[in-house]
Amino acid sequence: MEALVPILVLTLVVATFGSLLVYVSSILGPKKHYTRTKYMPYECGLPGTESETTNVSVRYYLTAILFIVFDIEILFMYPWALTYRDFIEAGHGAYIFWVMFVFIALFLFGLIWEIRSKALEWD
Amino acid sequence: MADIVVFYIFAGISLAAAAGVVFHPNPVVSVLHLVAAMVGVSGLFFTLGAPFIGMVQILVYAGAVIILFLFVVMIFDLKTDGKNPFTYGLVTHYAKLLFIGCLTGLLLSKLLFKLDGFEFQSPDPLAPQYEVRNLAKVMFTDYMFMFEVLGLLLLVIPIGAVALSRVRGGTHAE
Amino acid sequence: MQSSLSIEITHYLFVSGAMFVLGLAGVLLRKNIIVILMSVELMLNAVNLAFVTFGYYLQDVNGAIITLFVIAIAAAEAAVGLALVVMIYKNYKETNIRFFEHLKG
Amino acid sequence: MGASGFEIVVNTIKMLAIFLLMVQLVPILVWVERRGSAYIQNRFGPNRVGPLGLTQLLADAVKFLFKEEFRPPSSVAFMYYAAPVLALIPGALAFAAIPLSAPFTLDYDGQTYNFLFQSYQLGAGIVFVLAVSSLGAYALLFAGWGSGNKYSLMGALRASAQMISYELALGLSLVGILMIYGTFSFSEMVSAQQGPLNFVLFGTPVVIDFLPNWGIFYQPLGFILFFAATFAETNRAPFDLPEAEAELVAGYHTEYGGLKMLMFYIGEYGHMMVASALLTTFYFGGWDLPFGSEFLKEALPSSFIYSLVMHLVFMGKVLFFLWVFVWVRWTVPRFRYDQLMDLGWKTMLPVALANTVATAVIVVLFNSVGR
Amino acid sequence: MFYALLFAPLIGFFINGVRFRSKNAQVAGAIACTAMAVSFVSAVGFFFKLKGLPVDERALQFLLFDWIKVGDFSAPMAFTIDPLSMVMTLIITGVGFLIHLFSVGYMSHDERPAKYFSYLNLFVFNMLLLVLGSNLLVMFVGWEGVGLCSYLLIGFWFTDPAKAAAGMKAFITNRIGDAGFLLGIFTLFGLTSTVSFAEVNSYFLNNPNMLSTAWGAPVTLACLFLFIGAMGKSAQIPLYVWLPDAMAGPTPVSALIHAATMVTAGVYMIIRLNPVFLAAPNAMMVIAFIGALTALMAASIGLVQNDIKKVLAYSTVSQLGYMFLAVGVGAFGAALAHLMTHAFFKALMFLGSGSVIHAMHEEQDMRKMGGLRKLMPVTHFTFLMGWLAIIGAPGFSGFFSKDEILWMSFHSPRGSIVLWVIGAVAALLTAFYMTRLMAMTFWGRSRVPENVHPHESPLSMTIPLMVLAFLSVFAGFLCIPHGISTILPGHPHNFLDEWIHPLMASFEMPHGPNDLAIEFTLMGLTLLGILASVLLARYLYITKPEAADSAAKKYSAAHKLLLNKYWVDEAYFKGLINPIIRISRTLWVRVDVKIIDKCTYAVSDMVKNAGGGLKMVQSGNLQVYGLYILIGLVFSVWFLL
Repeated sequence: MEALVPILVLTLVVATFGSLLVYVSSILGPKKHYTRTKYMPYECGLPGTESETTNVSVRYYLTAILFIVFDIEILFMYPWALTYRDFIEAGHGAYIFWVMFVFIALFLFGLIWEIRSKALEWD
Repeated sequence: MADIVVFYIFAGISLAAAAGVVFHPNPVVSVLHLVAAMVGVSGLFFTLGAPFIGMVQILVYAGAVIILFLFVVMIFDLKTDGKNPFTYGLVTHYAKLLFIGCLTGLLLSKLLFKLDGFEFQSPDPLAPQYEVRNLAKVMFTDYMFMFEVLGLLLLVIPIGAVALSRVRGGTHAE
Repeated sequence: MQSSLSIEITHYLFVSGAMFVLGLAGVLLRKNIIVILMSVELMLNAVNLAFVTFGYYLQDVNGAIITLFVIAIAAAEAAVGLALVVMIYKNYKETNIRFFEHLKG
Repeated sequence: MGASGFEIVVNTIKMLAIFLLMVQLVPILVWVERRGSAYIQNRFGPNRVGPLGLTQLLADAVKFLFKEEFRPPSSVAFMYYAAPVLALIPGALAFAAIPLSAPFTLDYDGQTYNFLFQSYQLGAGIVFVLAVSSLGAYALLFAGWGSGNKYSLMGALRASAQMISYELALGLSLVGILMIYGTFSFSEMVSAQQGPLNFVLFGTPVVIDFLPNWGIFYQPLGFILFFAATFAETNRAPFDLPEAEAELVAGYHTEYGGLKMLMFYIGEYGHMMVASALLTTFYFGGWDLPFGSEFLKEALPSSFIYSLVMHLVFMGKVLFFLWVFVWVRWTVPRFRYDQLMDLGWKTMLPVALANTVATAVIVVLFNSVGR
Repeated sequence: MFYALLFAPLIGFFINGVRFRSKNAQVAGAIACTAMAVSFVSAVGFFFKLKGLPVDERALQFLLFDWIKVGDFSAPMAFTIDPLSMVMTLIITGVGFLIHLFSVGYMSHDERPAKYFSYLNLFVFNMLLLVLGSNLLVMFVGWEGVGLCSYLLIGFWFTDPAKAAAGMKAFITNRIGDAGFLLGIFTLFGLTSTVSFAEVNSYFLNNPNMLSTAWGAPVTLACLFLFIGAMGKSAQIPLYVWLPDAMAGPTPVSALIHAATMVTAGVYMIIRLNPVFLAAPNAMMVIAFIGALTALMAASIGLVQNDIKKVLAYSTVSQLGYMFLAVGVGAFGAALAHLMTHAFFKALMFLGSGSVIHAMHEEQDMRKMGGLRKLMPVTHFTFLMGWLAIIGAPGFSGFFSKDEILWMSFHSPRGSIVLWVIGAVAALLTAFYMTRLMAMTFWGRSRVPENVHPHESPLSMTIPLMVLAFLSVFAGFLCIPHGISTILPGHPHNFLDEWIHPLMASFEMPHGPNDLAIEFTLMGLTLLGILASVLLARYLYITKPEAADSAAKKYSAAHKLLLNKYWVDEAYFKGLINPIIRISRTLWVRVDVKIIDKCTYAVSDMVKNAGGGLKMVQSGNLQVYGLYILIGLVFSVWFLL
């Protein structure tokens, strides 16, 4: 809560600074006459042939899905790593180790499955 | 004073952005509004003494889930949903509106004016109950089973997603 | 309510409730399945907000933990939901929710 | 942060100073990069404007200011203009959360105020930095989508897929260091790294006098993973696939020119600075000067000056890593995209997992490493 | 360790049944045998652990999880290892292990060995559930489980309709018994409001006034119902008919399930609940008489059977009758002793017959055997030990246990001279038909067909035989009756009796001055009779084989009666099954189709029409479904907040 105000202010400052740069450059830059040719996509002097929509590999969104899952798993490891030594000092070292070991084993199993199923192959 | 301003800023951001998500006809813009809504809610978490939750919110939602949404709408090149982005049924349309109105009214009347049943302590802003350390200790003891089940769920999810997407070719391939 | 110049639990609950209703409206009214999924995320966020709020005002750490789990599960749900949407879009070029009626047995 | 006017003023100055420090480092870095690459490749590099070509970038900046404003007709105006602004924010926010030096005290009006050498301190600083830098992908996606250009979109998708892939290895390599120090706070981490290397080995305290108590000695593998992942996170060579000009023209900033292009560069260098600062803080003792901190604290007249000196130490370490970034760029050839993804998912992620488990085992066996 | 004991067979079942469906009997057998070995070793470990404890504390409790919990009633998935269940566990895992080992050789040419071994493992698991369960419901789970496995294994070669039908018969007959068993559990629960063995038993021990001689008393009813269950599982009159047919399964199965373990479940159950049964003298009398009659009747049928396994099957029924005779007169220790010795020698004989059948290329008819002594020396020798044990040759295990039962049936206050006479006659018949079996199979001249060349079985089959032969000979020294020990040097204790003593309700045997003299007189009489019948059988089947035929012709009516097993099966079909089928058919055609179906059709038409209207609601439109949820939400909020 305490740090929220400076974060907000800093964000505001940076955003203002950035917008100012963009605005200044658009004011100072020369305005040339826009012709149709200038707006055309340049493809070795020939008119474009491909369709507007791009065929993008499904891998990208698959990567994003896998990222979400693993990201969450890593995030749940953070509190564990934070309190790991507290648990050890309280005498529950083995407990907390095995709790996370099961979790990591599941993580690793998933990862190996994905590698084995060729979900991470880029061709 | 500062906390009031901060609260209104974030509440305003999240509600306005939520409205944007729901009512803007272009899904890409909806996604962008969703980011703003998530950041707003995250800020509210900060004001509620749960900065860790707020950061997780940003990291998971803004940093991962919405990136995925954005990937999908960008890869599919989804433009606006036509003139009317809403579904329309003869009766159900009005029924939906009616009951949404009912729910709003109920929430307003019951939540804002009759919230008596609880004993709310005035919270100490420095109270450490949301410190990550305490949170972790409870999570790895009381919620241990739930935690492992979550691990199992997170194992199943990518397997399902990968199995679903095991198709050759790209998004616009014939 | 005491003075309007201090932030009370009801303020947060109002935000949460309003967000929930907005998300609900999105789920019920929008045509595009992706936007519907986003609205579901909004509703979940509203619920999270309520959890954290109550946890804060009741001095209870369980609210935060449930929120963490909800975030994780919501993210997983979005991942699978979008995977389904992507597959349907790839095969039918369609994101209209009404199209999904044709998938019934 | 206190509420008194003095504190507000000092904090505001501090915040602006740190932001400007970051922005002002960019020209120097560009100069270092250009001159450095020339040095490595046995060329001269820019050497006409000013001594050693130092003012070259000022001239460039002026040139950028007066470039023609051009927006492709198929672009989306808001996203096209918002992208460069967004590129600045994550770096600035993250950099401001890292302690750049020892805390200092100032006397004003008969009262002593404590200040931290950072814009704001968060209990969970590490998570905050990770969260904020994960927002960096939006600038790329905005630029890629907003440009209305196929290559831009491809570059943006590649860049963000690469970023999120390596974010996993990055985040996971940190788990080990978190376990060692048991804190999310940068300041606590730095203060844990003071003094000579000491740890408890099977109940016996061991002190090694000639080595500093730095994280790299506890987490060598974690350091390597983190270091490699930062290259991919910052889209630097050898992982600069998103802007591989042979394939994608110039990636997501194909359609950008002038100051907007410069802002992307500021963002990228900002990212590099955050990465270097993190490396320094996690693995190289932050602003700790080995074997000299204590002495300097005694010798220097005020804590503010001590803080400034320590800041120089910190910046020295940061600059070293920035130089390594440049060095690597001109040494290692670029990866292919599938190699890049394979390295991230199939090598670094499992190794980071193994590192985590190994650290857990060691910590639980030795009961107390470091701290 | 307890988990190893209980779950090793289950894991073996999963590995064999689910994961590796190996076609190789060695592999599948190795897995199953390993599981059994683990189980047996842990059982032995528990035995020594139990032995090390003071006598009063010999009961180890293991709670797996709360299974059923309704109000005050609770039936946890809990297990008890006490001396009684320990004995059973040792028998099950030990004999089970030997039989698994034997099966590796026996099933080596089968097509589905993995399936076979997985069933066998599953059976052992269920049997362990049955004996280790600490309440009636867990026991019932095991009870049903072993029934299932028995069905699966009898019909293992299901492509043969007769074998499949035999499995069905066993299953249905057992179902009748199970119904009785369930009724018994309910009655007992009604009496004591608990299903835990410990609590039920202590309830009866602490309420001596529960003793009731009335026929309609709840406790008598409960005991009779439970005994119906035991009848089904342990093949007593009138539900014994399934056991001879069950010989359709592979021979090791007959040895394990239908001789050593499962069929003794009924006896075990009665011993386990002995305070309850002691409270119902009438029920015990019924049990004793039915047991004795079964022993006699089955032995008489066994006299004329020509199928080697059928003879053994009727012998098993007969020996089970002995056990029930023993429990019926209150001699629980003797029953357990006979259960144990019988498990050894009958398993031995079944395995030996399996060895013979294997050597004879699946030939079971004794008329085509003979003179196998020379060709299969190990099998013959071990079988000989089993023979000596079962006929009660002095010094062999069967002698001690059988003699104790006969003596108790005479001496116990709940026994009578009638029971002794029936038992003794059955013993004579036993000696006769077993000698006949030996004579027709091993001795005399060979009647083996030309194209069959019997050979000794491989080591994996003979080793279990040897171990079991050793046990058949010497196991009796664990349970030497009190009377015999008085004349033996050193007066050895009856170890088994002392071992299970803490679990037995006190049941005073009268002591008379002439007890010893009477006991030895009766024993002498029996022994003389046995000797006579052995000699008679030897005369009829070796010395003068044609004399047997002429005797059969002379008493052709009796011979036919016995050969056709008293026409019990036919009587069941005429008197019970066919009428039931006829009534069912009438009910189907007249009542079901004309009345009930019409009513249900009317109802279903109504539902169909209503559904046709309501189908509009389920449009498949997700958002309308969401609307329904919203409506529910609105009302919940309305009522709750």
